[in-house]
Amino acid sequence: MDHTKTPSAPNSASQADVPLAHVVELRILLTVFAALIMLTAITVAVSYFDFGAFNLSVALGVATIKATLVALYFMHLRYDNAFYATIFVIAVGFLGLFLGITMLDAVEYYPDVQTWQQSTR
Amino acid sequence: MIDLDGLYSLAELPLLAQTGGSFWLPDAATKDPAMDPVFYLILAVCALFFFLVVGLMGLFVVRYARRPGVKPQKTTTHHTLLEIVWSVIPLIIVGVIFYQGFAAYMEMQNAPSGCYEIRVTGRQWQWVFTYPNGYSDDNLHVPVDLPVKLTMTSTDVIHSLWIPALRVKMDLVPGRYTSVWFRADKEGTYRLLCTEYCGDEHSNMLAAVVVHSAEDFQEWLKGAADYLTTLPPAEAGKILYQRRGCFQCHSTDGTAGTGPSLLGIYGRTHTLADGGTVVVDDNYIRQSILEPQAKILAGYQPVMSTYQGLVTDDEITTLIEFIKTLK
Amino acid sequence: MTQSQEPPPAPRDGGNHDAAPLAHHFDSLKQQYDSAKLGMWVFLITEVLFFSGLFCWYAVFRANHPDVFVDGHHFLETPLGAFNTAVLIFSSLTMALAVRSAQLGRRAPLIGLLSVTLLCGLVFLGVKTAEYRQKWHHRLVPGQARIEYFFSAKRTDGVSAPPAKEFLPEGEGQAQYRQYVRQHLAHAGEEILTEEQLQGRIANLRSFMGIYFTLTGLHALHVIIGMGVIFWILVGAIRGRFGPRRFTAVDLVGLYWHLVDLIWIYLFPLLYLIH
Amino acid sequence: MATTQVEPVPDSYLTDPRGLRSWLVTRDHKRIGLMFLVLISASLALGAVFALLIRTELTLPGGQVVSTGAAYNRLFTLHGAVMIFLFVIPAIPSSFGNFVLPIMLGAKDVAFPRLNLASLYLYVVGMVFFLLVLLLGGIDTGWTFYPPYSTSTATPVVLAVVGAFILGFSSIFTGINFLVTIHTMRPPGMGWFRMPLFLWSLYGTAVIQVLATPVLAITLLLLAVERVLGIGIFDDKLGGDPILFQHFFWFYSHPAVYIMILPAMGIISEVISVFSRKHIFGYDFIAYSSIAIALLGFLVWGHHMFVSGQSPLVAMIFSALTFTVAIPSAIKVFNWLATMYKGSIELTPAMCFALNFIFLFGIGGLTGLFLGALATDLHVHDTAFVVAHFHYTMAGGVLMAFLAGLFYWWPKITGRMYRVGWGQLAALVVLIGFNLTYFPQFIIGARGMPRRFFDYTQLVQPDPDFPMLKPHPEFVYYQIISTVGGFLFVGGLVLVAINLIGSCFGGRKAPANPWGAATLEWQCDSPPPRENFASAPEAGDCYDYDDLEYDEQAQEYVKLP
Ligand code: HEA
Ligand code: HEA
Ligand code: HEC
Ligand code: CUA
Ligand SMILES: [Cu+2]
Repeated sequence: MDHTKTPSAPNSASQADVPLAHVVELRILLTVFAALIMLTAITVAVSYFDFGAFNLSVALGVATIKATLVALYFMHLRYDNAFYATIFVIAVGFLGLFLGITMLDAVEYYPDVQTWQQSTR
Repeated sequence: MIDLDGLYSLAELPLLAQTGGSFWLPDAATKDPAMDPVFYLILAVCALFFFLVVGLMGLFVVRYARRPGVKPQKTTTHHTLLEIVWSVIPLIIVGVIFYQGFAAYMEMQNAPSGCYEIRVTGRQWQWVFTYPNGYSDDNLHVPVDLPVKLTMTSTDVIHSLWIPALRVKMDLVPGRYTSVWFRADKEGTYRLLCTEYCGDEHSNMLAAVVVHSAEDFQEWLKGAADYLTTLPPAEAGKILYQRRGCFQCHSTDGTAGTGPSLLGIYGRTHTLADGGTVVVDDNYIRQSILEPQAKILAGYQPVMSTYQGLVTDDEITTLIEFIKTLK
Repeated sequence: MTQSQEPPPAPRDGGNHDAAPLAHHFDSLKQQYDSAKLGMWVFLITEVLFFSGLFCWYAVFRANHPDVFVDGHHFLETPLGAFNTAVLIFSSLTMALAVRSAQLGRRAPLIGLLSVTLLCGLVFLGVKTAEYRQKWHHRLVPGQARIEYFFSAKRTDGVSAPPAKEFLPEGEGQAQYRQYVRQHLAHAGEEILTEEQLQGRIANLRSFMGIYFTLTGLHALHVIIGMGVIFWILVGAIRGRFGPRRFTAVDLVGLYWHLVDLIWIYLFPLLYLIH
Repeated sequence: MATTQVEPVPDSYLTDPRGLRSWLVTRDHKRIGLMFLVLISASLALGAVFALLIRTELTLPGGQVVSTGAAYNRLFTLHGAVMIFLFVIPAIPSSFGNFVLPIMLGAKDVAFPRLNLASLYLYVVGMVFFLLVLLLGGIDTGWTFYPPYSTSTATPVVLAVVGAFILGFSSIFTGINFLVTIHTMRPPGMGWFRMPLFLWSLYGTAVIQVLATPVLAITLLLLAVERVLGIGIFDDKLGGDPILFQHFFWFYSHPAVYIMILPAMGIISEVISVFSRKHIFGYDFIAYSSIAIALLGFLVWGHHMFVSGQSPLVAMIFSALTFTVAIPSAIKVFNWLATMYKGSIELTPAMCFALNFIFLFGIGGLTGLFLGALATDLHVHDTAFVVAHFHYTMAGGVLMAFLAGLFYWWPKITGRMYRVGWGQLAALVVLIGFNLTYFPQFIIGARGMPRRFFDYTQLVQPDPDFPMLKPHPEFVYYQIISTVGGFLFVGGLVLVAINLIGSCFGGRKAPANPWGAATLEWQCDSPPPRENFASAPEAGDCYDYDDLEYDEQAQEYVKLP
């Protein structure tokens, strides 16, 4: 009744024909691989041009696309229970939280470090 | 070994008389410290909820104590409105507390313009307060009624400056500046302590805050550095030896402490940790004070941190003269 | 729930290699598989947060000292990094294919694919070693003096003190080192450096190499662990331990290996490409 | 119900199988839990030895048991590190959690029994590291390991850090296990919102263990790397940033305080309901508040750094967020009170300690408000006030709940009944001793007594030319009260230990359900057989006591037909 959906409904029957997991098609795996290699080539190529502040965003953007591909297809997140994807995203969210606030603070107090460095020079 | 000197006879001790202030907070050296009302506000909230919770708990324990044959009464097991009420009321209360704390904090953070500026350096384990005229002292002297801003840093590990009477506290972080400001409104002498753990003598890293009247302060500042010029160098060095905290690590009677005793070292040849030797002369002593890590004496840890910027050249000369007299 | 749903004890520990043995505290294979998989995902989360510390360190330094990274990346070989990225991605593919083979119960391809994955891991480590050796040669490894001291006879001769926790080597090594840094920066188009500027550059390099070695070192450690477990399932595959209803171990190791790949996907641009 | 007939259970998990070896390689969650319980209690006793040395030292100014600050610093560091890493963090999850979690689910074991055993062994290895540190003379960094002090002191910091790192993995393994077990192994009929609240709290705990502990691991690793190789991360002399460490450390260590308190709150929810013989009030809100605490706990770490050089902007954010955590805690407290209302309250020792919990944690939590508010924290940060706050929450909260759990599950774990009267007396002694120990510290803290202070009246400059500062004589009297209280407190715990350990020799045999609780662990024998249940039990409402009736003859509660 108030069963929330979880990876396995508790004590589900053990019939031999319950599939354990989805088998990903060969074609998809190969396509993803090709895409990953292409994206790698693109970031490397792009890194020789200077986009100023955008360099970081471009590099990280491409990396994120690649990471998403790996997670969705190689790691089966696309086909598995959505719960895995959820917790993975949550984990990345916590990474962002940690990194974000710490960085916010470090950038805020940095001027005090700089004045110190200038005065001791 | 029990040290009974610290004990006072009970008769001598009306519990709070010695430091004054209220039951909870020490006597303040400022008029209307911004923190105090917030403190009492929170205290009131705490008392209220503590007595509410523990009172109800006690009441229920007595009133509904298990009695033979008496069954527990049926009540509902959930009541959403009630839950919302006892979530929202505390939420409002903590909202008020946050705001009060924040407002007082901003007042304590933002220094007014025209502050008298003093530089503070913390090192293991002493305070050095440097005045605008370049003189350094190991106690904090400030004029009354004038906002004072302390710009602070540390030469070794993290320290923290706390003046309970002024309700200010701020860490001294190596490699950067931090600051606090305050305005003392009452003349007198107050405590200053280090509240960030910083090693062996952390609890002895103390100083006094002396609040002078405006004229006294100027006079003090003029006269304070006098001993360097009026006394013979060796005697001035002796005072400095105290004030800069050398005595904490170096005895003058031959017993080794954190650092070697300085008794009779002048002119001797010492073995260094890397196997070399060095003759103790003026230059070596000067180097030991300014760049202690350059030559480490065998058998000691490299824990002495630099006095660069904390002693002037003239002061080093007096220290050397003083060390020469230790025989 | 009734007892009768539990399979009778006999098939529990195999005899039949196609289905995994069911541990005594689980009711069904599906439950067992899902538990294992969820456990692995939760473990991967701990890995993500483990690396979050490193990324946070990187981000704070990058925000406050961008110059560190500009200088530092002159000292890395982008082609080698790119090559290693490709190798890892390829190994990820073979790993994914290996999982697929296990699921389909194809033993020979499984063995082959796992071997290739393992080989890719070796290549990756080989290239990393080459890079590290080069850095060692130019005395760019953090704490190099201390490491040398530790492995030298000096440690026990009772006279020598351990070197300071400085990056710079002592003695004549230092002159050589400065020369190298100067040359290298000149290559990048920064020829005239005053002594003070050079000092600053050296300090920057010290920070950068600290980050570079810690990040890639910990990643390499994960690669090694990953190779260890791949080797373990390879042995299992050779012994025919996996089948269509018995591929949990392969699947979980695969997930781990992909995560290691995923982290490298970020490390590569962050260290080699950004300037 | 089961179709197969329940076979008579000859032996309990304690004796089946026999032999030392069978214990060392066991995968039985009950044995692992019991071994954890023993090791954790030993750590508590070790920590208490240091606590008593600290207290004796502080009684009077000057040296009492140690003569230098250096020695004192080792005392409080070891006390703090042992109490935190070896006692409070694993205290409830690893011992009681391991023991009852699977039984409460009607399962035979946790999802990964081998991982569970690994967790135990990692704990032992971590313990050995700490003992090595002790043998090498201890460390003096404080349990917070702040650099640059921790990177410059000569004591064996790396060893201690590696020990804590290993203990972190022990904690992670327990967390993974619980999370998965609760997800996949609930019995039919037990949806999420029919689980005992203890399981909800363990679930919240597991979430924190999994998300926060890895950050501690990397922090400690970086600290060790910095110390050994001189990589500039946290030490400004090497180009690092000392504040960064504090962010890293508290990103773990603040959520860690909820790793400690959540399971404690879970125990209190069980105990209060059982001994009031009332259905728990506001089940959903208590359950959700556990998760809320777990998640909100991640947003407030900076409140430990208000005066450490954190920027005012971030300080403001953290202060505001800190107060949000108080709300779910308040919800729990009020729901417990509502549960007691119109109940039939029996003051068994477990209940007494649960009431102690509400009393003491109430004070501890409420004083957290002083610390969360910016202006007041500026004054009381790093003083005895903070020491009092965290002892009220950790010793008054977690330790009390630990004891409540101990008295509650003792019959189940050992199969023996203890003396109720002695338990009640101990609870009273502990309550009095506790308040005597720590309440004075609030006062002296606010009045000017910093923490980690070896000596507190030598506030006199050694140079007679300088203004003399009057010592703080008032502190002496507060400190004396505090020390007396500390000894009373430990006396109460010794009473507990004698009572419980004594019960193993000649205590009355415990029935299956001595308290009339409705959670599943009381449906199996005391002590439970190896596989817990011969057949999977039926999960009903775990807070419904209507059909349980006390049977005078059997001295236990039985189900009404
Ligand atoms: C089990 C451990 C535990 C718990 C549960 C808590 C709970 C809380 N803590 Fe505590 N804390 C510590 C352990 C713990 N703490 C430790 C170990 C330290 C010091 C570490 C060190 O430096 O060594 C510390 C330090 C510490 C600081 C830093 C102080 C400083 O160094 O300057 C702060 C600041 O905000 C803080 C705040 C809080 C708050 C707001 C809560 C809240 O979660 C409390 C919530 C509970 C209640 C509010 C009470 C119950 C509610 C009611 C009775 C209803 C009425 C309520 C309202 C009207 C609000 N704590
Ligand atoms: C859970 C955590 C915990 C617990 C329970 C305690 C318990 C106690 N602590 Fe502790 N304390 C800390 C965690 C804890 N402490 C931490 C983290 C610090 C900070 C360290 C730092 O600054 O780095 C600290 C610091 C600290 C200080 C401040 C030192 C300073 O800053 O200068 C003091 C001073 O009074 C003190 C005293 C005590 C006392 C008297 C007890 C008493 O409550 C002890 C009572 C005794 C017992 C509770 C155990 C008795 C057990 C048995 C007899 C066996 C039991 C057997 C069975 C149950 C079967 N502690
Ligand atoms: C933190 C403790 C500490 C303080 C404070 C300290 N020193 Fe030292 N000092 C040491 C140690 C340890 C050594 C030995 C290791 C070394 O050579 O650095 C030392 C070495 C010396 C030496 C060389 C001694 C020899 O025999 O070769 C001199 C001279 C010296 N200190 C002078 C001073 C003076 C002057 C002051 C105060 C202005 C001072 N020190 C303050 C710890 C300290
Ligand atoms: Cu300086 Cu404590
Ligand atoms: Cu906190």
